[in-house]
This record gives sequence, structure tokens and C-alpha cells, in this order.
Amino acid sequence: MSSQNRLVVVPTVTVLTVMKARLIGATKGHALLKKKADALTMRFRQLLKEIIDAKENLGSTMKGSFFAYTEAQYAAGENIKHTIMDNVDTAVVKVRGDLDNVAGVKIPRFESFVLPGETKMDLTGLGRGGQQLQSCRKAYLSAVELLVQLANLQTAFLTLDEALKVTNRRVNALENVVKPKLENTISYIKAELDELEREEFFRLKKVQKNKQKKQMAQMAEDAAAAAAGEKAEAGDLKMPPFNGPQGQQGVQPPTNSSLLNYKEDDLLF
Amino acid sequence: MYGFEMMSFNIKDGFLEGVVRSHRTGMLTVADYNNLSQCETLEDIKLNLTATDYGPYLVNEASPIYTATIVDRCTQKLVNDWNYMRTQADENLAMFMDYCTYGHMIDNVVLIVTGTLHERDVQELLDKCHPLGMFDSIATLAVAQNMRELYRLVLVDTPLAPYFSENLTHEDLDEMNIEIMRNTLYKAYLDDFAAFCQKLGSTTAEIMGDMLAFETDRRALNITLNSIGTELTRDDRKKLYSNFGLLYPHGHNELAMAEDFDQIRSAMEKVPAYSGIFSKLGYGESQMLDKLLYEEEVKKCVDCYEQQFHYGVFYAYMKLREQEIRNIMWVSECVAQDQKGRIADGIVYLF
Amino acid sequence: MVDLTRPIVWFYLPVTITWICFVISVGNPQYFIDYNWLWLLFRSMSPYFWSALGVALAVGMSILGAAWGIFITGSSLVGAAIRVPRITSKNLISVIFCEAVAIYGVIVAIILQTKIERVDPVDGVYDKYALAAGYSIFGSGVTCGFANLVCGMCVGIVGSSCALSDAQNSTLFVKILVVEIFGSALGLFGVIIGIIMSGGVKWAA
Amino acid sequence: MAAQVMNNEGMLLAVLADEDTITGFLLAGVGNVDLRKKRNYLVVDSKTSARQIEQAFKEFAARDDIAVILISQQVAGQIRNVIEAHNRPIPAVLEIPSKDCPYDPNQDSLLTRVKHIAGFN
Repeated sequence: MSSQNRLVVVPTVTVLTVMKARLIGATKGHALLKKKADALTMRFRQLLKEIIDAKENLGSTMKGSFFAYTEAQYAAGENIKHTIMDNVDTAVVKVRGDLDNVAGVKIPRFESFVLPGETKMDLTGLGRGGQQLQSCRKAYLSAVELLVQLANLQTAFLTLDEALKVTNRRVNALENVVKPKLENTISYIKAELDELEREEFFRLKKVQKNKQKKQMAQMAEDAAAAAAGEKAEAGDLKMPPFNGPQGQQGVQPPTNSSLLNYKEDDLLF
Repeated sequence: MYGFEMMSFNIKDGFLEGVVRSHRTGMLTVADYNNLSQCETLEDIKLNLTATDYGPYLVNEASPIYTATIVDRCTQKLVNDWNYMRTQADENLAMFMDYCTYGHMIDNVVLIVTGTLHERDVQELLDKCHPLGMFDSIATLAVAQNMRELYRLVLVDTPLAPYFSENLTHEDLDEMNIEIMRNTLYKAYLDDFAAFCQKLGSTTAEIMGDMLAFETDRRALNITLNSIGTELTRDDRKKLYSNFGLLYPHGHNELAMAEDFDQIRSAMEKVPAYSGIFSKLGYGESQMLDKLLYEEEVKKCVDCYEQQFHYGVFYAYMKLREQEIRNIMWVSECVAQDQKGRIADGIVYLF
Repeated sequence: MVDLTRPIVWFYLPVTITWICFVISVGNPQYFIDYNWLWLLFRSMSPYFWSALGVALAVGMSILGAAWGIFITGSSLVGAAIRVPRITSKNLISVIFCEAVAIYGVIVAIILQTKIERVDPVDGVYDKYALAAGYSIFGSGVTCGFANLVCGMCVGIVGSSCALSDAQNSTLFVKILVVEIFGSALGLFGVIIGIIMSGGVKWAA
Repeated sequence: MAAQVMNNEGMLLAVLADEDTITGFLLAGVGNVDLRKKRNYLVVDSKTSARQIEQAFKEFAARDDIAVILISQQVAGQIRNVIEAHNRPIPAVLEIPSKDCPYDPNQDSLLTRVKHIAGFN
């Protein structure tokens, strides 16, 4: 699992910084998307309520319009519908649209409007029932308005639904895939780096040991040589004799600041 | 010379008068309407109607039944009765009965004319025509491509030809708003019908004069009411009023000038016969007017039955049946749309 | 048929009658009405002509009235009975009333016919009893005939209304029947007067 | 995805319903017949087959001058699968009640979806 849930990277310090930056980015992105999702959800919830209300309202409004039509038919005669059907020319009720922006999601918004000017319908039912026809017309116009509103809500619903799904998918992806992966990668890199460090440390230690061993051997050799030399020319020797390892000889300025020397007293790290 | 038609009327028309009068028994009564008002569904209405004269026409209708079907079947009943009488009728009466249906014929012609201009299917158009307004050559109406041709080829042979030729020029045929054309024709028709009734003389002239005067005055009123605020000018409006009726000519002048409902009202109230109708209306409201006018018409039609030996009953029968079908439509729509509180607003009780 | 509803007829009718009177009276241009000539004219007419005419009018007019009434009633009855068949048998009574009118006519005609006796003219001239008898039989025939003609029409028209009303509302039948009975009584008046008029007929002194 | 270009002279409403319902909308002035005699409404009666309705619906859905398709519930019931498949926000498909049968919210595919979501949340 762990091998799959991380990025395939070369565990180096530079990559680590890159990864860390990516993690920070992902966290920030996650927070932002979460916020967006929340905003969308809020709007969405509101929409749901509005849609349900509007749909239920629709029933009664349409009922009113239908009845107005019945009244018109009563006054103007059964055949009036054929007259109306034949008088259809160009639409005077149209829908205008623009875009609404909710948390970065563009939602088309409709608005119905009536083209100004006389229509052929104005004189329909001149002989009888014209008034009822006009009131029926008004009833239907208001119904159309409501319907367009409902269409608004519905489009918004569909668009938001889609947008919400996408956002939620992204949030979840960030939360459950990208972030863990990055984190895993970072910890993997760190672990790898430590491992490398420990190896280095051990190697250095070994080198030092070898060095010391070599030194001791040298020293013993030197001592033997000195003893032999003292015997030969005792007056020439100015340097004091080497008194074993430095650590045992109190604090000394780290002349040779090797890693080994620096961390010598804290091996636990 | 009233009274002499008593001796001679039955020679030709006694049988049909008996028929048309006995149809009165088949009309729905207040009790029937009460039953219909109690219905919960259209099926109930159908069931209730099967007990009436409409029964044979509705009984075989499959469910679910719709208002349109009910109205259609009821109209069929009227049409069948009417055609039965029309085929038995003799010269004057046949002529009279034809005159009664010219109104529908005008509607049909206008329907087909507009339909043809919009390139509708002929059969589809014919289905939409009112069956009472059919004439033999109606199908050929759709042959013509433009109005001039239409007149030259088809309309000349119809009974409506004089109305077209005397009132509309070729230019009118092409340009006129279809509603204005319809009403111009209707005006010509009413004038002609009234003249015909006067020619028939005696009781028919008296009764039909009264009925047609009401009809034409109602049209004048409606035209005025519906043309307020439209492009129709005063002069054009005045041209649509018929040349008779209780409002002719002074009332027409006033109506032509009227700009709102109250002016119409003051013009109408000068005629005693109509002041009663308007006194039932509150100031400024015109919604109930249609029903009140329907009621007045029904009253006149029912009064028609009080006299014997005249043709008015045929006209009255048609009008009453049409009102009855309107009532049925209203009740069914109210029931179908769950608006039972409004049922009483639309029913005009006949008897 | 002359349309009695046209006013022009009512202008020509008296003119025509005056003209006929004038033609008849022209025996002597010195008088507007020449009574001697008229007396000669009527004295020379056979009383059998008058009595036969009376009998004919009695039965003919009555039957014309009855027939007229029956078709007025009948056509309405048949029409109304299509929708409301129950009225047929009841309303046969109106037809029977009309029929009764014809029967009155037949009865009076038979009575009048039995009154006719044989007398011979003296010098080609009937004596005045015979002339009077001829005129009374003619008169009673005309009375009865026209009374029954009008009665038949009246019963017919009322019967027609009766049938139509009965079709609407069966309680109206009896009420209109009463009116109809009064109408049919009119014919009886004619019959009674006719019988009385012909009752005292004597052909010879 | 939703940012379809909308022309500013206004878009049309399309209607698929029974005769009476349509007549009302036509009276209001919704109807449009263009130069090629193409209408933006379809009168559905007992003779209209589901195939015809489907075709008309698809045609309206494909037209770019139609913003809203009104379809009566009865008609929608006949081509339910096509409507369910319609997923684009424009044109918006709205189910309306028809004159002969009152509005039944349970049959509305959008509303069931809405309620489903609302219930789930």
C-alpha cells in the first residue's frame, strides 16, 4: 500500500521542499474548495426549498389560468380555440437570459418579457367574450412568468447539482488522495534521508575508528621510535608528548569540525 | 293581421313545430343541474347525463371521458335534431332555419380562410368546423390560394356571397383583420336575417324582431366593450353595428363615442329594456355582464315558447340548446378542475 | 289562395261586392236598385235550388271545418308525439271534437234533407210558402255550415295547443280541454239555430 | 458548461400539451410560427403517437432559440425516458399540469429528484 500511496520520487532534500510546498498548496486548495462547496450547498439547499415551493405553487396558478380559459370559452364559444390557434404569428412573450454567478459557478438566468405593441390577439373575440379572453390572457401571462421563474430555479438546480458534484469530487480527491499521498511521500523522503544519515554516521564512525586504530598504531610506532630517538638525540625533542584522545583532555576548539566531532556527544539523534 | 297564421301555419310547419316544441321537455331542468353540481368526477356527470336526452350520445363513450368529449357529443345531439328538422322543413321554414345557422357558417368560412392562409391541412380544418355551419362546397374553400381567388371560385356559390360582395372589397379581403372581417359579415348577416323575418310577417316578424334586436344590441355592446383600447377607430367600430335594434341609431352613436365602461353603461341605460340588466351590475364591473346577457337571452327564448304558430321557436330552440351545452361545459369544467365553488357562476337555468 | 293578411285585399273586397250588387240590380238604368227586377229574379229561382244549396253547405262547410281542425291538431300532435308518445291517445279527444263538428253537419244535412217536400209550380212560379221553405233550409244550412266551419278551426287550433302543452306538462291537458269544450260548443249553437230555423218549414199552405 | 451563448433578442418557450392547455399559452402570445412554418408548439391529442411527441421534443431540445420547454405531465408520461435522459440545463424542461388532470407532484421527474436529494440531505 505504501508503495502505491506515494509519489515515485528520488528522496532528496530538494524534492522534499518541493513536496512540502505542494502539500501546503493542497491544504490551501482543499480549504478553498471546501468553502466553495459549502457555499454551493447552501445555495443548493435554498434552491431545493424554492423549487418544491414553486412546483406546488405552480399547480394552483395553472389551475387559475385554466379556469380563466374556461371562463373565456364560456363567454366566447367553444370554437374560439381554433381562432386563437390560427392567429398565431410571432411570439410576443419571449425569454431573455443572462448569467448569474454563485461561488464561481455560472448559472443561466431567464427572464420573460412581452414585446410591446399591438398583437393580432387584441381583437380576438370582438363579437363576444373579448373581455374574458383578455383576462385569460393575463392569467396565462402570469403563469408564464411563474413558469420561467421555475425554469430558472430548475436550470440553477441542474447546474449547481453538476457543479456541486464536481467540487465535492475535487474536495474529496484532495482530502483522500492527493494530501495523503503527499504526506506519505514527505514522510517517505524523510525516512529515506534519515536512513542515509545513519548510514553516513556509521560509516564515518567506522572511518574514525579505523583512523584511531591507525593513529594508535602510529603512536606506538612513534613512541617506540622516540624512545629509540631519545636515546639517540634527546635534546632535539621540543613537542610535548601526545596524551591520548582529545575528548579526555577537556574542551578544545573544534579545529577539524567534522560531522563526527560535532555530534559526538549526542549519538541518540 | 295576426291570427290568420293560426289557420295556415300548420299546413306546412305544424309537424315541425310540434317536434321542436316537444324537444323542450328534453332540456335540463333545475333539478338536473343540481344533480350535476353534486358530481365529483366527469364520470359522474356522464352518468347523470345518460338519464337525460343526451344519454344515447354519451353512453358509449369510453372512459376516461373529457369535457371536450361531453361537449362534442351534446353538440352532436343538437346537430342531429336540427338536421332532422331541417330535412323536413318546407320553403320558408327551411330558409329560416338556414338563416339561423349562417352565424356558424360565417365562423366556419373565416376559420377555413385563415387556416388556408396558414396552409393548414384541409381535413383538419373541416374537423374543427362547427357542424351546424356546414355547407356543401365548404371543402372546396381550401382550394383557393388567396382571398380573391377564394371569392371568385368558392364563396360566390355559398349563401354568404352577398355579404362578401356587398361589404368587402378585394383589398379588404387581403388586408383586413380577420376579426373585423368576421364582424362585418356578421353585421350584414343580422341585417339580412332581420329583413327576411320582416318579410315573413305576422308573429314570426314580431318575435324574431325582438330576438334579433337583442342579439344585435348585444353584439354592439360587446364590440364596444372589447374594442376599447385597441386599434379599432370609432368610425370602424360604428361600421360594425347592425342597422336595427333598440339602440339604432342614437344608441349606436353614443356607443361609438364611448371610451370606458361607464360611458357604455350610460348609453345602454337609456334603453328601458337594458337598464334592468345594468341595474344588476355594480358600477365599474363588467365581468358578470356576459352571464346577465345570457340570462336575458334565455328569458327571451323562453318567452318565445309562449306563442304558437311562428318560426321563432326554432331559433329559440337552437339558442337554448347552445346555452345548455355551455352550461354543461361549465359544470364539467368546474368539476374537472376542482372549482366546484364556481359552478353557480356560470349556469343559466333555462326552465 | 287569396292572402287575407294583405291590406290590399281588404280594399278590393267591398269594391267587388258593390260591383256585384250593381250588376245584379241593373234592370232599369233609372234606378240604382231596381226592386221589381230583383223580385222577378228571386221569384223565378227554384226553392229546390236553395234547399239543395243549404244541405250542401251544411255538410260541406262542416266537413271543411272539421278537416281543417283535424289537420291543425293532427300535425302538431304527430310532431309532439315523436318526443312524447304518451300524448297520442289522450289527445285523440281533440281530433274527436273536430270530428264531432263534421257529424253535426251531417246530422243537420240529414234533417234538412228530410224537410224537403214535393210541390209543383203554378204557371212556372212557386207559391210563397214554397219559396220561404227553400230560403229557410238554405239559411239553416248556411248557419250550421259556417258555424261548424269556424268551430272546427277553433277546436283545431286549441287542440293543437292542447297537444303541445300536454307534451310539456300533462296537468295542462284537462285545463285546455275545458277551453276546447267551450270551443266545440260553438258549433252546437249553429246546429240548434239551424234545426229551429228549419223546424217550421211548410212547403204549402 | 452552462455558459451557452444566449441571443439577446429573446428566446422562445416551446409547449407540448393538449389542445386546451396550449390554446391558453397561445393566447398569451407564446406561440411562434417562423418563415418556414415551423411552430414552437405541438398539440397532442389522442391521435398523436409517442414517437411524434418524442421527435418534437428532441427537435425543440436541439433548437438553439428555445430556452424553456413546457410539457404537460400527461404528455411527459408518454416519453418519460427521453425526459429523464435530457440532462442539459438549457433548454429547461418543465412539467406543467394539463387542464384535464390536476398537477401530481409525485410524477414530476425533476421534483422526485429534488425531493430525493432534499430527503437525503
